[in-house]
Amino acid sequence: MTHLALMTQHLDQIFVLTSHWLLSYLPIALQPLCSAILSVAAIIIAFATLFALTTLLERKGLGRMQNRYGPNRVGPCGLFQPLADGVKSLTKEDIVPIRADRAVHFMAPVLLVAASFMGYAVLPIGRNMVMVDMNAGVLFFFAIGSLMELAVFMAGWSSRSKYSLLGAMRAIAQMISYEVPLVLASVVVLMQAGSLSTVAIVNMQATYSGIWPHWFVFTPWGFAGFALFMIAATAESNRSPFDLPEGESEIIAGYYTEYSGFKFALFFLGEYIGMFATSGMAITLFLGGWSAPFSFLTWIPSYFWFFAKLLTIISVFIWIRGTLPRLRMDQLMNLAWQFMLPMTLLNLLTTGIWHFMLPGFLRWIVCSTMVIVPCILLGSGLKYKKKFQIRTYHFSQ
Amino acid sequence: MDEKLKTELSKQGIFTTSLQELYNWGRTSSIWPLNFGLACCAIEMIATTMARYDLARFGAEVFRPSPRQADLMIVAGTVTKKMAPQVVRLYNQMPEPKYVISMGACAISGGPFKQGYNVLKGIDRYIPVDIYIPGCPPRPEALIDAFMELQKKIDAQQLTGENRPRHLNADEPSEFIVPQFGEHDLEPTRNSSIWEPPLVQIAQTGSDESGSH
Amino acid sequence: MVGEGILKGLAETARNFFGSYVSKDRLTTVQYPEQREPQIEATRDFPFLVYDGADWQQGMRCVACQICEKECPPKCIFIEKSKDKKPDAFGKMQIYPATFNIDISVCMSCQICVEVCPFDAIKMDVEYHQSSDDRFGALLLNKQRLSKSNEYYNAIHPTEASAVDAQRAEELAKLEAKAKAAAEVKAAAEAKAAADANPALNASPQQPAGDPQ
Amino acid sequence: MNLEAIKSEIEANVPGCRLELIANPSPSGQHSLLLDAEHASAVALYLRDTPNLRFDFCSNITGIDWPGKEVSQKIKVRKLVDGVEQEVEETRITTIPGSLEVVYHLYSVEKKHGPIVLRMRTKDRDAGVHLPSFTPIWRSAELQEREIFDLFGVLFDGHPDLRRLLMWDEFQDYPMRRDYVDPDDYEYEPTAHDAVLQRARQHLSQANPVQPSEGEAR
Amino acid sequence: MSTATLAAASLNLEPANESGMDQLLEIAMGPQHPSTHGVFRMNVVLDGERVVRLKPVFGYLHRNHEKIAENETYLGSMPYTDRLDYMCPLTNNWAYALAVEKLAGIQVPERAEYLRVITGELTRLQNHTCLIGFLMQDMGASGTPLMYAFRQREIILDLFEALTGARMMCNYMRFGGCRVDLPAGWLDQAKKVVAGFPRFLDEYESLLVSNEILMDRTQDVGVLSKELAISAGISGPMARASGVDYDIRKVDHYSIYDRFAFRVPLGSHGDVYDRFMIRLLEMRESVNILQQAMRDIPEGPIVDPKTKIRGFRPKPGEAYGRIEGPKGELGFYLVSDGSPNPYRYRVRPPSLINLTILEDLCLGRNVADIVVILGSIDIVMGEVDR
Repeated sequence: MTHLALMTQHLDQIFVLTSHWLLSYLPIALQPLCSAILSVAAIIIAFATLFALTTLLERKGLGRMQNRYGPNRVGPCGLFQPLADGVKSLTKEDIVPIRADRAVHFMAPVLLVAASFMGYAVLPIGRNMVMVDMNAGVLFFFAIGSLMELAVFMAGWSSRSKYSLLGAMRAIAQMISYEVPLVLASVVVLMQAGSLSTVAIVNMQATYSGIWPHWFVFTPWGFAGFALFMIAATAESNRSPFDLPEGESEIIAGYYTEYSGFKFALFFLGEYIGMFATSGMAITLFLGGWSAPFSFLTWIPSYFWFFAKLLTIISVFIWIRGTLPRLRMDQLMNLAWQFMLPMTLLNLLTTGIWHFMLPGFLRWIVCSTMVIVPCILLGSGLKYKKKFQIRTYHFSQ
Repeated sequence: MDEKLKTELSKQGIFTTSLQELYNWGRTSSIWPLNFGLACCAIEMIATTMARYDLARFGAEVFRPSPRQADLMIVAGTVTKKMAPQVVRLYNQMPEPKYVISMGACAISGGPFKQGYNVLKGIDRYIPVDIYIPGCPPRPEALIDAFMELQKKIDAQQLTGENRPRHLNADEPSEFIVPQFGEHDLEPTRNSSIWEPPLVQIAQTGSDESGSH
Repeated sequence: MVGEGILKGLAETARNFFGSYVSKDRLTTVQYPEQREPQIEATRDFPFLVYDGADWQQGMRCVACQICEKECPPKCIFIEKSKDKKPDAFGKMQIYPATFNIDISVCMSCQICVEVCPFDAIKMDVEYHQSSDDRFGALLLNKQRLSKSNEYYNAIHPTEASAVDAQRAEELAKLEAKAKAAAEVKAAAEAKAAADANPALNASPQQPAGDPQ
Repeated sequence: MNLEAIKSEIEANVPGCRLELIANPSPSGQHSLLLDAEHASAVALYLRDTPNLRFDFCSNITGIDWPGKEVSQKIKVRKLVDGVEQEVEETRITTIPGSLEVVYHLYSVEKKHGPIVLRMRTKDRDAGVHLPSFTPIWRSAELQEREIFDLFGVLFDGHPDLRRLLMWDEFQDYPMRRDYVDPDDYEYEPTAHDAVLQRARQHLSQANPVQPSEGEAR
Repeated sequence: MSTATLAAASLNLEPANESGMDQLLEIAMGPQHPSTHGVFRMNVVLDGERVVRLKPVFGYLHRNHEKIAENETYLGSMPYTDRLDYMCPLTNNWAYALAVEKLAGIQVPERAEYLRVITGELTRLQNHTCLIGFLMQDMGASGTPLMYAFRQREIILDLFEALTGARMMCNYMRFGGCRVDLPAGWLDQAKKVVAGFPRFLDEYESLLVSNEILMDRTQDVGVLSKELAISAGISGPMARASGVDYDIRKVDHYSIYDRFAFRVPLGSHGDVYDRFMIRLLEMRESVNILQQAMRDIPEGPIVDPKTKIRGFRPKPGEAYGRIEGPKGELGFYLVSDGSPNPYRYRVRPPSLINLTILEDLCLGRNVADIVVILGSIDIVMGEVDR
């Protein structure tokens, strides 16, 4: 048994051990630097591959939802499709509009990708697998995340195209508006965990009562927080139904209308990487990070659980994208300020009450009511205010 | 590396590829069309991307609305004279390498509407066309067929030498004249550097038997 | 409740997603080059010329009456009459088309040529693999490329073709009976005129080379 | 709906208007009323607003070009020929002036009847191509009148935005007129015949004034 | 890269006013735009994202149908009518045939009338499903509703192909009847398709109708009043969504529509949601009509034997014939001078006339609303520009 336990532990820590083993050959002075480079390389490779797989998964998944196959000709089952897209994008001509601000036009995609990758520095991908265990990790994450807005606006502004500018304006408005509920929704976790360190947050959730884990999502405030966080994250990563900045049917391709070739691919990459990062943060904050969903499943390596959860969230994103139409700008704003913000604030209160009430059934009832009732009231209030309804129709004689 | 050695190696489990092959493979496997429909053929073009025919299998369902991100322009439908400048302009805005499929009778020659005063008698008067699909409208299968034809064509391209494709030849233009609206017609009525019809062979004599009945 | 409709929609797409793995109705893709939809009999694409028998030049039904040329709405048919005559399927001496061109880059597959043809000579094909990169060479179909055998016609449009064949056979039988009667009358007349010892001309119609049935 | 009755009703109620009933010989039996341009708007308003008519739906507006033509008539005239009165056939050529005609098809959504067909004619086809616009009366006339202006060159007085609808603004001609000459853009016609052949040949003679040598057959 | 100059020219980069005093932004949507349903252009002046002026520009698909038809025989124009409103060729055929029949006084045999009703209503089903799909596409629904619509459309197109030989350009109707009779087994197949259609509609509705985002996007957007609708000549489902009780099938009693029991749904708000719902409801009524027609179809000739195919010359005169097309009142106005080709041939395009009020509907709304309103009007450029 101990042998088995050791093996699973080794399997769990295989990347950490490999890294240590590799580093042990280096002089001590170089070790921190090389360790950083190694981790950066590992993260870039892992998530770039995930990006490639996700685009394929998205195209195939959407295809299945739409009663067709999706890409299946390039390589076995279309597996090399993203690779071909990459090769093609790399070899495409790169056009910079003549009146564009060349420097900014070039900087924008680079900044977007760089910013979206930087968030991974504080994401614990597995047990002991975090690049920097910052004690203000969550704060760092959101600070870096807001760099993406800058990149998007740079792209839209520098292109000197009206559609780009419209897209950039939409993006700025949307991303800043949703930053607020995004952060507020995560504050509940910080309140409960009492730490800004992502590692500490995950460690706190990676314990079990019986077979059940202590994930924050399994509390009323945690569930509400998770739902609110995910809605805000969808908007933050410009995914359908909040994909207004690149709303294809309205403003062509939004802020990257004028981008071609590899720069366009970088935008694509940046968007997806950003989406993974926010989803990863959601996992860290609410879904117990790398911890297994049941205590008897802990023998499966921790990074597996992280990626499994990530893929599940991505699938939901794809599912939603395949189903829902897009919101309008003012509706998006209304949702942010009239629904999301009050709900997140209320959730803060709920968390506080949860914290100070004794554990037990009563606490559950009180907190659930505090979350569900305002949600319904607010929702139907909004519905009532807008007067939208399912109508009945009459017929002429 | 010659073909023989290559097949020999692949039998041994070693796959080799040249830069040219990789380049061509990337281009053929990822052709993103411009989201651009003109008329009736556009509906069949949409039908081709839909569930029954599913152009996505070839990795080509990514219809980009912006010409900057597109590789292939499917001229699907009648190009009117009022539209022709815009079509040429869109083509000019696309980054190289770019391809054009002229879908349907109207785009090839004006088709049934060729007698009209506002109808351009073939888009190849202004931009170079890679594949022509006759039909009015061509069936979705015909479009897939043409698409595969285009893939074959790309695959056969050499990166160097006399026969290298247009976009690798610095002497060849990648932009073409955008016609201007004139008082009676477009100006110029064609781009003579790319469109040179075979000499019109109209029977000068004895034409009455064909000309009057 | 807010979100109810959204959830309903999500359930619908999920049903289709999972349905695509089990039900044929929810995965309607026909993977074109390998799989084909069943050929629908009435399908039409471009016109072709029917010939009887084995030799396309001998058996061509077209008699260059130029009705289709005149009625073709986009004027994509071009016919030149021959100077000499050849016997048709019924044995009548007829002129034939010296040139018969159809420009399928213009043709709109409207089938009006088929409807107006009194000789059942022009029919609609089902072949749509016509895409090509040669605008001037490949899309102008000449007489030889247009000619397809009656067997081919029977294979693609069985119901219609057998009706046409039956009608033609009937006509032929009528003609034969008529010719026979005429021959009998003639023979009688000949016998009567035998005394005149004039060399009678053989006026009985020549039998066609490739006759249906 | 009897058109005669409507005509007399309008004449009674719109003072000064001159209406003419144009019979339609075809089996459709859709006869029409020819309005004079001065009173057309008043008549239209009457048709729209009178409670028993209520033609509130202007469905279709068409322009028709009637170029001026010379009609030769053979008339038998009694005349003195060489001192003897004889019946002589004489060809008399009368010139019918051309005009542009606009035809309106009106229906009533409220009463569910119709159509009533109105027509108006311009004085000629050059300078006097003015007609009153019905856009203030029926909004549906807006785009259709623009189209007729574009393709026929009828100027509608009182139209809020009379620009070309289909052709580009720089375009000079009125292509739906019968005497419009198509631009010469037939360089390649593999299957030319009839009118197309004429045009192709014309183009060829313009493009290469030198007759091409006897080329091989197509 | 000098392509960029061209890009700049096409996108019209200059702000509306260089002085910067007013903040209006002028953008040209189209002629190449993902959601203009073809080559339609709107010159939009925006204040932020609010529309302050919108001028549609037409003519990018003006292919001179009317001029060509005036040089074509009467029959020769029939295949061109397919290409007018290329989403519903059979109703175009029908309207044209009806106009010529009025002009020449031709009677249509009963079976042919049934065939016309069946094919016409199938066309309506096909058009409305696709329209809703396109509308959702404009709303940004990643193609899923459109895919479902086209899945169903393909099934109907299979029927068209089996009957007429072509998927889209059917060229099926003839003056005084139809071209070919039903092939063996067609009716059973069609019955099956029609019987399965309500199930598809149920699915479609559960995907869309109660979706909050859709309701939010469409309700009270692009409201068209009843009075304006009548005055502007709006017809078809769009007018009925505004509460105009006018269905030519009921009003003109053309063909054999009197024999079928069907209802005409009417909207009360006149907004985009009503237009969308009216079409859904109309499809259910069409299914009703189809079921009745396929039950009752008699045997008999399919074309009036007196009508010639070649050398058809109606007597001088004129006629205006109209039908209730899927998009609205589709009319053909023909003037004959006794020659084999019409002297004047005019199409009354519902798509074009329904666009008259586009600016009125869009003023003060968002950019995102423009595409939704345009989508709900249901235009096909082939018909708008002809």
